[in-house]
Amino acid sequence: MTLSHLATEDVFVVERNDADFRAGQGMTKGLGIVFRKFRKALFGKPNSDRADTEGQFNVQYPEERLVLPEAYRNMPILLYDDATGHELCTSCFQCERICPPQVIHITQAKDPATGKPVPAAANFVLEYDTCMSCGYCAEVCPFDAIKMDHDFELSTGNHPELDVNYDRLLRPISYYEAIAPTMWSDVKEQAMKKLQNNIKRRPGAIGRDHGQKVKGGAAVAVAATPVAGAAPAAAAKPRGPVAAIGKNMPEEKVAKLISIRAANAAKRGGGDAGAAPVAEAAPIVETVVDTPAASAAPSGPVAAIGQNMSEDKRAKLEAIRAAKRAQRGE
Amino acid sequence: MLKTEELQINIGPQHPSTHGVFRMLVTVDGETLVDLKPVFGYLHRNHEQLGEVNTYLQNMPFTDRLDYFNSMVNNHAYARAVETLAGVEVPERAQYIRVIMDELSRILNHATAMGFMLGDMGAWQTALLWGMREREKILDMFEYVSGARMMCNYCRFGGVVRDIDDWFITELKKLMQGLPHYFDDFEGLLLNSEILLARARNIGVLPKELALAYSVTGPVLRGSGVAYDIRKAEPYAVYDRFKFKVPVGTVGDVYDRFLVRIAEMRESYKILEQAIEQLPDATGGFINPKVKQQSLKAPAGEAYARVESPKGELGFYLVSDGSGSAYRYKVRAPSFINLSSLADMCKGYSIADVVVILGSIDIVMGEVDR
Amino acid sequence: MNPIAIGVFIVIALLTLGSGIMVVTVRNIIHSALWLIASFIGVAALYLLMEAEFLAVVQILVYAGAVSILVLFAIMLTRQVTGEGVRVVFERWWVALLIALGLFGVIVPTLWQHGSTWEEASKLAQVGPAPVEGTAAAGLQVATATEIGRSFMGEYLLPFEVISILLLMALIGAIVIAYEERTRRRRVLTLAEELALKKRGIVEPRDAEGAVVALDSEQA
Amino acid sequence: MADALTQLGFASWLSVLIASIIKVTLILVGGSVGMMFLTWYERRAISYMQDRRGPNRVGPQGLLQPISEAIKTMTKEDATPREADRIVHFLAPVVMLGATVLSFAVIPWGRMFPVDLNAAVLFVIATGGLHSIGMMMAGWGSNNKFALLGGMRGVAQLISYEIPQVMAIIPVVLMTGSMSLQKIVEAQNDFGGLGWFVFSPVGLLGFALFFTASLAEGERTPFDIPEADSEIIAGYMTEYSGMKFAVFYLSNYMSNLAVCFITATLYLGGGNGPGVDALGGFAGGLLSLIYFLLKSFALFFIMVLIRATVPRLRVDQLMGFAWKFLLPLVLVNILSASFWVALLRWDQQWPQLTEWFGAPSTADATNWGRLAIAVVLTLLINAGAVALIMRLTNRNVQKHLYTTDEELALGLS
Repeated sequence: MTLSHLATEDVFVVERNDADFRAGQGMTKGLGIVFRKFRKALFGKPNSDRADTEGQFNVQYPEERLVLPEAYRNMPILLYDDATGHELCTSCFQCERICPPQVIHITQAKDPATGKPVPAAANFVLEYDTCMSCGYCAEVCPFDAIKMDHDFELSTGNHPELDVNYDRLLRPISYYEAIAPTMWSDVKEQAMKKLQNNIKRRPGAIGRDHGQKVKGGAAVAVAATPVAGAAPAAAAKPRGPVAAIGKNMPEEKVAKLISIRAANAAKRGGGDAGAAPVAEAAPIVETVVDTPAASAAPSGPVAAIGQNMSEDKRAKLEAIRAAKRAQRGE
Repeated sequence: MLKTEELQINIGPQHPSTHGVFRMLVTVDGETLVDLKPVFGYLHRNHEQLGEVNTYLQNMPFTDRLDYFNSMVNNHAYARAVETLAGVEVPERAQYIRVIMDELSRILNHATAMGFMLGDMGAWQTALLWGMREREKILDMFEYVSGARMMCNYCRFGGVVRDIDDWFITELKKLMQGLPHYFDDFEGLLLNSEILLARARNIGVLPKELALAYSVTGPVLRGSGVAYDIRKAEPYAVYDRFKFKVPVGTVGDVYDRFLVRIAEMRESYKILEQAIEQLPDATGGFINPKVKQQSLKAPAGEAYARVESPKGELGFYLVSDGSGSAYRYKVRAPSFINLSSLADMCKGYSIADVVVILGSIDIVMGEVDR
Repeated sequence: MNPIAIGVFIVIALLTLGSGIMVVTVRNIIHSALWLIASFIGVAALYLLMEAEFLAVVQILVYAGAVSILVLFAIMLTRQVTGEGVRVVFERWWVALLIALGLFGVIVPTLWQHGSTWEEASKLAQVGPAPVEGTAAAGLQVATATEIGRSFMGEYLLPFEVISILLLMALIGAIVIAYEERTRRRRVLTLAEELALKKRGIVEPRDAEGAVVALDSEQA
Repeated sequence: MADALTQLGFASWLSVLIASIIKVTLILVGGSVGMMFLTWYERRAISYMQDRRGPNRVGPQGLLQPISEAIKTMTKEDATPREADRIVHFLAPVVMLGATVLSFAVIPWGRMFPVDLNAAVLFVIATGGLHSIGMMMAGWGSNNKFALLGGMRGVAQLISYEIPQVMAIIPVVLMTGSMSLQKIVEAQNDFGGLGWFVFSPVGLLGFALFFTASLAEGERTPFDIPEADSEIIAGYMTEYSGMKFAVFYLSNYMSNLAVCFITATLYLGGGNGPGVDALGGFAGGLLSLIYFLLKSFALFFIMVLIRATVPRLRVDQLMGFAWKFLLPLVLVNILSASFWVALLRWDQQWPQLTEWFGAPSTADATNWGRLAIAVVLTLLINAGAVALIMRLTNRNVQKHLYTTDEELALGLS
């Protein structure tokens, strides 16, 4: 039976020409072609022209290097303005939320005088070993603070060093402009405009950028120098599915975070005994747990909510969700 | 006189020619193979569970890791599934770009797949390295346009990440000048070589009825004589605007699959030529602006979208419950289903043929184990 | 005879004798086969020492090359070769000793009587008509390839042909045995063949665990 | 060499001893350096065929690469399986290497003959035969099921290809009338150093068959059983690592070198070439050495070219090829060689022949009539045989290789 949706003229049978008599011509033809390639490669110039199929094609890596295209993405880096020394990152947590392997950990800076949060990052830890360079953080960042680097020679012997913290992530804008000129020129003026009004909202000597670095002076040493002295005082890195906790976070914040995580694990342990089928998934969503402390996202289909969101914002989100469900008439 | 009893041999997970981590428990009587039990799962990465935890957009880079030779095709299939689920329409230019990327990916996949099979046969990788050279050229262009060579993460819901500019088009035209020479060299090298004929003809025969029974798809099915190609049977993404043919085998042995793949490369070349001519200009936009990628919410319901990947019918089945991530996410991987026919295809042949037959099915373990 | 030749001769003779003894005394059969090969090569070295090059080369080619492989194949394919359970010393070893001494007693006197010196010994080894004086073969020429070839085609043609026919029969016998064995083995039909047979309505007789029972022509 | 030393005052037997020791060291050094050069040469040649660059980092243009590899394999851990038969496991590579080095005793380097046995050609084949013993020992000694199977298959392959190889040499011996390599090289020296056997139809077919059979002896593609995937692991070399594996590798490449040298000597007139006699003396010897090396490395290039292009034969096809394709052709070649000798050499044995065509050619006056007749006749015989056998083997290759007669009757394949 011929099962074929296709009109006959669309199909052609590959000819096997079993019958014809081959007295070694097939092999000699093959040998001839390989010899021609050999001659062209031996005497021909090494070539990388895309239209050509002869001559040597490989590049002697350490000496000669291929030019990386602008859009090339390896590991993310953060940008700071050469002139004012201010970082573009305002710790808005967008990148932390979108990151598929959840490798970004940001802590918001606080105004030392008033204690209120300020649009700047106190610490920004990125686990280079788990990051898969998908480029989502760069796409999603509203302030063009995080961009994808072109440096792929990152192999290192000591593993903790791959939890890259704020100082080693920062690069001057001139560095990024050099490696991706057109991409930066597209977003340049709106990034600079946002930076200006962010600086206005950063009162006085706030955040880590003032004073730490001479303005526009020595850029952060690019070489991955291990962070001197700040041994990971906090609890050993819980390696399981829970994202690692940054080394430089103040102790009590780490303790609070661990307690929340423990609660989640207990909650989740009980919660997903029976994976509810679609029909009655809705009721689980209904009984959203009220207290923010145990606000672990129920293991059901609701997206994971960032741990660091302020309480009122979380309540507002629940309200919107409830309204949506009511409107949908479950 | 000479009593031969059956021998259990493990063509083990780390054997040089098992295309990734895959084990075959082979029972052999003398030289002929009596029974073969495939064992896989070594590369299982919990892909479908991840699909349920991640939001739709977060899941896109993970689809690159399914069939890591054709990440463009995987992205395209996943994007189509979410687009049908969420009812997003894709601008013309983006569909053309996606078709160009799929056909380029088909050429590089067949070039390397045939190279690996010939390497298993003992041809010392000459064909493979010529195939790799063409693949490198194509990967450079993927890198230019998507940012990475193999893990492209190029499609978004309603279009693509970045538009292709005229540097890409000129390079594509240059590549198109070189490809016919490569096809001729490849065919001249081995197509009629007596030893290849001796090793490939009438080996691993999969008759038409059995191919349908096993629901194999792609070059394996077409090699057995069934003319079924999704680009023709259910045209998606502007494929109905191109004139191209579907190659079909007669006997369904290793040699037929080899011929079908080479013919398919030439057909993809024709599609690329037509796609470059008909490419709409940039005003059409390369992505549908109205779609909020991060927080895309799909209405409750289910959708199944399928694409003719170089290995067969690659399908994504999504069930949504209205939230930001899928409730059930299932991948119909062509390699997994084609592999199920391996055991019966190899019965009666010798051990040396098993490796060649496996090469002719062209599997990638990332897709099989998910 | 210069001192080197005598010295070398002694060494090689000892080696050959030693490996000969090892062949019969070592427990593992494979080891004894390997010692056998060593003794063959020792004999070849002796031939070379006597400048009978063709004979030495044929010895290596025929004995060390082919017969030893035959012996090794035979040992490996037929019985469990672990060596234990092999009786090393046969009870009636003294009978063998007697026969050996008798042989020795016959060979040594004849050699001693006829050819005490090296020249006469080499004459004994002369094959075919005595070399014509003055030709290259006049000197101390032990049979070279050309004389052996000429005598094969000339004086000893009949035995030469008879032996070749004998070998041919052995060859054909081996092939017949092998062919018989091959057809009797159970034939594993490939999938496509099974399907084709089914299509033609020829139901394959299958035994319990699904293996193809040999078609009638192979019923042993 | 020896007499030069006796003038120096050494005792005659001592000088012979020293001379032979020097000769042996020269051959061994030449052989192993040749082997190292071959590995580098093969990797560079294959890489150019595949549009890439071979080893070019270690030393100038990568020439020290084989040395670095030798050191690497030597430093690798040399493990012997616990249950293995220790002595046999250890001796296998020794026997393999010994057999290969033995054959170098006879091979000429250009015009310099180490030892001139009058049965030299047979000696080379005999040492080739010893390979199979080493292989059998390796297979048996490793106490590993696959190594034993691989060893047996390798030996079966060697034996079934030894017969066509030996028989391919018979025409050369017939044409020169002697088995000594020196006489064979001299016989190819007429026509100003270009009278090589390969230019005669008998020699051409003999060259092709001998070269193919020696591909199998040296385990080169398309007959490389050890690396074949049907061996699942590495055939008889499975349980070897470190130094012992390096010795196997060394003996493998040295036997390829020896095969190239022998083919060059037998068929391409090793060391003969235009201008060698004109120079004479030391310079002539040097030129002949250069010609000889050029010829053998051209032959090795063909081996590499085949290795880069042609896939591997399955074990049963390989055996079929030897018995059904090579053997009949070799027998036909011997027939045409006898015609060649009869037509060119006979005068008293067949008086009318000299009447019709005149006396057989002597050193200075070559009788072109006889030569032409001989060439035409042998060409007809050989070409006809080749075409016939190719048509026969081609027909049964198309048939499904596994069908027996009754399947054919059922019209299955």
